[in-house]
Amino acid sequence: MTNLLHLPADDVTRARALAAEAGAPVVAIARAHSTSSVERAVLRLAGICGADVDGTPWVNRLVDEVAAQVGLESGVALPVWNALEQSEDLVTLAQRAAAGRVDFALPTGPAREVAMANATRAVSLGLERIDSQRRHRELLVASLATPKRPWIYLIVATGNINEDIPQAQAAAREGADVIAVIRSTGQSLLDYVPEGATTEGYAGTYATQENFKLMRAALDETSAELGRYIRLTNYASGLCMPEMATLAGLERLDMMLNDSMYGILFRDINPIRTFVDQRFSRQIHARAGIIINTGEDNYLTTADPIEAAHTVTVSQLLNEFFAHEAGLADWQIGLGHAFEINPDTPNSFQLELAHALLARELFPDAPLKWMPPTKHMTGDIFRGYLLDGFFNLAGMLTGQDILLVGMMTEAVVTPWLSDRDLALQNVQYVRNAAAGLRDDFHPSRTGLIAVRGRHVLAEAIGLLDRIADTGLLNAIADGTFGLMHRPANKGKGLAGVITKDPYYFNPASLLLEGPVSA
Amino acid sequence: MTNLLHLPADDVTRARALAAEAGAPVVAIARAHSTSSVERAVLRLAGICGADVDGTPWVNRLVDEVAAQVGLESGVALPVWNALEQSEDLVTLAQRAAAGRVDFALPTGPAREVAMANATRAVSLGLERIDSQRRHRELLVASLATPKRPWIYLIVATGNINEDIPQAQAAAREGADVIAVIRSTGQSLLDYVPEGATTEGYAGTYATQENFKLMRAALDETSAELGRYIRLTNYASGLCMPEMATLAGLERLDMMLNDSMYGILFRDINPIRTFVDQRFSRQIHARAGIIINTGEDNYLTTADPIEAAHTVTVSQLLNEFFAHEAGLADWQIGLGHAFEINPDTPNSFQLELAHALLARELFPDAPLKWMPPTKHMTGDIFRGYLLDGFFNLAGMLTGQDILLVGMMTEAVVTPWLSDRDLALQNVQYVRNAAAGLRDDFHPSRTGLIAVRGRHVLAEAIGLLDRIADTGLLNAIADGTFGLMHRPANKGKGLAGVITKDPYYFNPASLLLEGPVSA
Amino acid sequence: MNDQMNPSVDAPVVIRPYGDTTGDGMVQVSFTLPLAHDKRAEGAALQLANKMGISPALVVHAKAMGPEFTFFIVYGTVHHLVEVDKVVVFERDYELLTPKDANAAVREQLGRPLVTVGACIGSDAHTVGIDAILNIKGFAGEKGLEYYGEFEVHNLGAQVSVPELVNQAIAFHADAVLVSQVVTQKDAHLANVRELTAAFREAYPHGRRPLIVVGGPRFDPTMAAELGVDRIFGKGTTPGEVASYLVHAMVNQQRKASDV
Amino acid sequence: MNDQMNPSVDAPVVIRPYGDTTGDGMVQVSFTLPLAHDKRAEGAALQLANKMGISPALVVHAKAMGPEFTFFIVYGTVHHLVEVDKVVVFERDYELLTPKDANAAVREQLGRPLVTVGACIGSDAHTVGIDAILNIKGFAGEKGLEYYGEFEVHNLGAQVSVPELVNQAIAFHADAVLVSQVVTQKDAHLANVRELTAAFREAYPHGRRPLIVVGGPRFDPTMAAELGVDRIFGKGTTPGEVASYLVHAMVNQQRKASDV
Ligand code: B12
Ligand code: B12
Ligand SMILES: Cc1ncc(COP(=O)(O)O)c(C=O)c1O
Ligand SMILES: Cc1ncc(COP(=O)(O)O)c(C=O)c1O
Repeated sequence: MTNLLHLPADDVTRARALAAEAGAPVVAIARAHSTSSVERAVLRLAGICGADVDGTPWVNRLVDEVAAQVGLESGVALPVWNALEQSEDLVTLAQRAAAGRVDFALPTGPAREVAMANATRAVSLGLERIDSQRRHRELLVASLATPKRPWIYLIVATGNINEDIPQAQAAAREGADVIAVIRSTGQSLLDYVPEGATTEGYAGTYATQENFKLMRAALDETSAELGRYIRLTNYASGLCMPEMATLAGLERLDMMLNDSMYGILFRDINPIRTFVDQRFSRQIHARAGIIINTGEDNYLTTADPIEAAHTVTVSQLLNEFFAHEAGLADWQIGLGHAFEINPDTPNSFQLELAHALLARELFPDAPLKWMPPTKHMTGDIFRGYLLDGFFNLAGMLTGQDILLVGMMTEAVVTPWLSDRDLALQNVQYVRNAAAGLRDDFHPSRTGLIAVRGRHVLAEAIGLLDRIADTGLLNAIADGTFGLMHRPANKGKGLAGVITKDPYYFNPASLLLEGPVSA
Repeated sequence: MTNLLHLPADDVTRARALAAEAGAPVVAIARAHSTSSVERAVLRLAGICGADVDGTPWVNRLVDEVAAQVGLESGVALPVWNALEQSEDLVTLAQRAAAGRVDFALPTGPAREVAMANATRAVSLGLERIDSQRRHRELLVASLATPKRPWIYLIVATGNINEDIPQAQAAAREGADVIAVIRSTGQSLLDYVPEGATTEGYAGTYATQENFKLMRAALDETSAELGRYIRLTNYASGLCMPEMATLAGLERLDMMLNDSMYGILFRDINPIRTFVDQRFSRQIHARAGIIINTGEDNYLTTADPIEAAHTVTVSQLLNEFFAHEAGLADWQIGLGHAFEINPDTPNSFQLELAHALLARELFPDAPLKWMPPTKHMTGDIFRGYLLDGFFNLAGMLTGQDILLVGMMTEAVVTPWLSDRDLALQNVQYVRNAAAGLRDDFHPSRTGLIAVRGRHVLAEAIGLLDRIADTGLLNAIADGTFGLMHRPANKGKGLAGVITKDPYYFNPASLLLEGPVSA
Repeated sequence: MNDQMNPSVDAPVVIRPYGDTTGDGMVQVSFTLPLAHDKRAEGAALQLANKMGISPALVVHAKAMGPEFTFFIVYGTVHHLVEVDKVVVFERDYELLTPKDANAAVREQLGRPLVTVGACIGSDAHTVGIDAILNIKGFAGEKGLEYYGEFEVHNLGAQVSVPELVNQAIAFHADAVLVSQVVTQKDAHLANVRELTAAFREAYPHGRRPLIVVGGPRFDPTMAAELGVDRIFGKGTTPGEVASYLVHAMVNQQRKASDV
Repeated sequence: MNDQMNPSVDAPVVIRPYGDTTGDGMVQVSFTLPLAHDKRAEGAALQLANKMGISPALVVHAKAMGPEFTFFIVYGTVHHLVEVDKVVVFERDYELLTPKDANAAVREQLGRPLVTVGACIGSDAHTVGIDAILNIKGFAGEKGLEYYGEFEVHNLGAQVSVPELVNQAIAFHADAVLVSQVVTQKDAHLANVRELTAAFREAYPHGRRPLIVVGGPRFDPTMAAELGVDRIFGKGTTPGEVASYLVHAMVNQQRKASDV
């Protein structure tokens, strides 16, 4: 491990300790609660799927009915497996329930034991499928060439899965290592996961199990063609985070956007709901061998990237703490950060280098995700192309792992085919031309870059200190992150938060909390 | 002075000594010869101007007539001032001579003394005007803001001086520190300097005294408006190098392209002619306080920039030697080099840095001129814009002094107004964003950059050794530079080479060889 | 009242694009064609350029993007003339006021605060634009409407549904509703604005609805009537412009019932 | 003989530019207008875009360049259809030969070396292109004509005047004269080629002049007849193509006096 910024080792230790101190109470809260989406995820692991004629998934109909009849404080599994008739499947039960033909009850005694056993068996099947997908990925990765770092991360966003697929394949052929299918605007606030292959979306394509499956199959084909495993990523964040994570595991997605606070800050989702959901979803990701991507870049689109640089660091440290707690290994924690300083700022490139290096040196084993300029991109596509080149260079000079490729048309349109092609050529030029330049880059201890790096760490420690003192939930309520005020008793999805009762039973959680293969 | 490449001090000394050894015999040859253009320059210093109805300058008519009647071996001054009638001016004499109404003779005895005295007085007036232009420049420079390095060097090339002027002024307003008026193709092979303001040129505007004057006046206006002295540059190289230098001095140009070998290699001008002309023209430039720009960049448009890197270094060392010999101070020697490595070459950017640093460290006090990519520019203007950005960055990282601004349309058109504007924004972004990055750039002693830098210097020494051995003229004949074979007894303008006889008299040379104010 | 943007009388009326010489008509174009890269595709690119009025046109760059697409960069001379006198400019038809004058006008003539309700509607979560107009922090050195003492500002934030916005407008007795739309793919912004105006038409008695002002970087200000809103603000709008417009529309100009 | 570049029969015949969806017709355009940057100038930019067939058009970037010029970047949907079946492609009408086959053809059918004289004429000093074709080093991995044993190559280099070129062609008994023109500002290349053909017409008896082949990156190969030359080669030409053409023209095809 290098120490190009000459970070004091004590500071690094102290920053991590403070993050743990700030995060621990939130973990306790997360353990004490469940959510409607966690419960739906349990049923999805057990294989429920499909939707009614209005497009409402059967899993929603079923959980809503259980909630209405007996509440969810003990979890959905007991009443559901208690109600299941001989060899009936979950969809049939949901249909009966939706028609008002099921009376749910919380079983006790031997009936409870039977329901628990059956539920556990059913959920295990889902986890086994996730395990086998993980093994399948490991096999593919082992048999195909390993792309060098940074991985090239490209987005597709046509709204139509049938247009997305050829565009994704084209991007892979031209060098993309990771394909992200951007999600239709607003999906994060849907309290259900849409069903089926979809061809209509706004500035993105709906995340559905079927779309996941279709895209993964297409990229498997392309991976074979190219002899290089192309990773697929999508978004877990939102009201359905646990279910998204589950579907991603089942359909062998490789990375998922999953931040501990994104939903709170940027989608006004209730904080408790978010912390519960993120914990469960991360346990699934840990199991599935999925790399998570956190969303610190988002702060910098509303807050000032210089003034708020330390809030990125604080969030990274918290994300790391929560990720470890949920069972994720370092190699799965794709912490985010971004190149968003106003390019007219004197020394802006050096400041970007300082921030990027700070992340690199604090988290040497995390696959850092480096996000391109967006806020200061304008309609001047030439300037944008240049800025993206410097972003790429900063990524190389500071050893970033996942490079989200910037588009010259950022301020104009969702990327065109040609934008992506040009963007890839930009990355390839920089990667090739400055391949080893990192070795000649040694910020002097007292120079702008190193001084700035140490300063941001010190500010982060100051802030963490305050958070550990006042409590993370209060800090979030106070507008500490991204300038958003989000009190713990407000926000979307609050109604779906469940305080577990002593009889709470969740076979998935029990299986997931067990020892995880890393 | 830094030594980022860890160049062995002995190597540097040895390289310079070898350049002197190789150059000395050529200086001896240059001293022993004159040329028709040197003789014309003498008359121009004495104030001759204008042209006949066919556009042939009176100075050419006069010198040709003298040559036809008495030869030029003793110089043009003696027969001319001998033939001048009482208070007759040179133009009238030329007109009479052209009409066949003057008999020239080489004066002897007292007549010779009188002619010499008159000639010297007349030529002194020209040198005084050059001196006063120099003082005027110094005053302006002192009273206006000094642009920071690198100076931004932009070209205009419409072919029409009336379009050039507003474009040059616009460029200055947007940040240019130096304006170069590109010369019409082929002018270097004209054995006369066209007259008057011109509005027709191909891919450039004719260099004429009147165009010089008009542009300098326009830029003086703009300098005052901007509070920043805008430098003007043009081309000396070609068959009229001594005259161009003279006109530049008279009209207060600030920089001139003036390479010791460019005409030989790239315009197939006779080597002796070139060496004689460049020496005289450099003496004028030394006197005029003009910065010369050498043309090493040209080698790399035909030869391979990696294989031939050391030929650039060799040429720089020779140019430096000849420049010093002609009286130029270090601050006047704008040695050239260029960013021309194929961008698809692995580590191309690092190799560029190595080459650029080598020039910087070998010539710490020379105002290095850093030329942008041209050969590998394509119709892909986006890629071109990016490449120019990396060129700009290399310029900043290695402390270049004069930055010729690259144009994204290099492979397409002579620059548009908007190309220049975009190009300037590119420079400004890089200059501002990476302002101090140079301080954090420390190639490691054993890394690619430093090793490459030392290697090129060693190769240059090897080549200089060979040249010192076989003689520079033979090396040029052998295709050592830019892959061109140029024997000393061939090439354009050979007819204008004059072997001085013992009676040779050139008042300008006598005045110029004296002590020069630096 | 017209502002100072009218062309000076002596400006030439017919102009052409300028590359490096007056009248040369030079333009640069890029596009992708769904064709494999070969000579035919280059010919197709030239054909398109010609149809666009570019001739001679030069394909200076052609790059295959996979087997089915080719990207082109074309340079050339366009033959169309730009008739400057026929340019339709959406002129600002109100005076720019300082915050002080705007406040004074509201105080004196309205006699109560001017109530504004702002939001991003539909699935749009891009709040930076509306915040720039409303929040005290403002934009481009101008303070936002919150800074104006006589303006009452309710910023509802992102992803507000149209029915909710209508309810809040009624609850706050809004004089003006300010809506931002940034996502424009598949013309989402236009669809959302149409939904908005329909809902307000239904919810309010004829002629009594608040002013409806929409904004966002991809709007065309000349489309206000077509979309049924009172005013559209495009990219680079400053808070002062919006405040001045509101004063103009609410205070100086009696709104005619027939307008709404 | 047509080469393999004809469109496959099942390819769609009418296509549109492709941004991110089939048929969206999206293009990018940039240009400068000689107008100060204000709303009227933006309107003028839109007017031009509309005249080019782009609608809706969006000015996404406008930048003042001094007080008299504004640079624009415009995005939008172009409504023209590209009719792929109407594309005129200049088809190669001869076979590509290996150096071996080209030599064999010359040897067997001409019975003596094929003499070529090459130059950059006028003030043009860009020799890299003609060198790429003639010098042994070649271009794009192919050796130049000097490598062909049965070709006699005289490369006169740069800035050769037309009269001098004619003299040398006569002196060397040239079968083919190869001329490069790279500088094209103010159509210098076209003027120079016209001067060239006129001089050869004068200097040679009717029907006896050598083949005249010109090349350079900005030539349009379909203009050969118009310029009075036998063949034009554009950017990216390889030596093999030129050699094959010369063999075709000199050896396989009996040149008809009426052609020249
Ligand atoms: C910041 C940003 C985000 C942030 C938003 C943070 C926030 N709280 O607002 C985050 C990261 C969350 C985000 C997310 C997404 N974004 Co976004 N984002 C941007 C970005 C980088 C800058 C926008 C911005 O803040 N501009 C600065 C403000 C000040 O300018 P403005 O909005 O134009 O506002 C001015 C005027 O228009 C006017 N105005 C605006 N509104 C109003 C209203 C009124 C009443 C008035 C009077 C005036 C007015 O006044 C303002 C001041 O002058 C742009 C790209 C770019 N560089 O433009 C993309 C961009 C807008 N985003 C885009 C997309 C697609 C998304 C996503 C939908 C992607 C996805 N599928 O996940 C998501 C989802 C968001 C959602 N549900 O809406 C696209 C939109 C494409 C299109 N034209 O349809 C863009 C253009 C990027 C791209 N090329 O793909 N984004
Ligand atoms: C290298 C170069 C130079 C070198 C030339 C060295 C040399 N010995 O050739 C130097 C530095 C000397 C130079 C100088 C100038 N240059 Co210059 N130069 C270039 C540059 C960078 C590359 C050209 C090149 O070598 N291409 C590579 C060769 C292999 O490609 P090619 O020429 O297209 O040739 C291929 C085909 O076209 C074809 N072909 C070409 N000729 C022929 C002939 C035949 C018979 C056949 C069959 C085929 C054929 O086959 C070749 C292989 O595929 C271009 C910019 C660019 N990136 O394109 C500017 C460029 C060509 N130069 C330009 C200009 C204006 C000049 C100057 C006139 C500037 C000035 N006023 O001082 C000077 C003067 C030169 C002169 N008197 O002609 C302009 C031309 C603008 C225009 N379209 O009119 C360009 C485009 C740069 C610019 N944007 O301003 N230049
Ligand atoms: C962590 C994370 N999740 C989700 C999203 C997008 O989610 P939404 O669908 O809410 O726009 C983002 C935005 O980039 C993100 O950073
Ligand atoms: C030193 C020098 N002189 C002159 C020129 C241009 O001269 P010409 O007019 O011969 O093209 C160049 C070309 O860049 C040059 O480098």
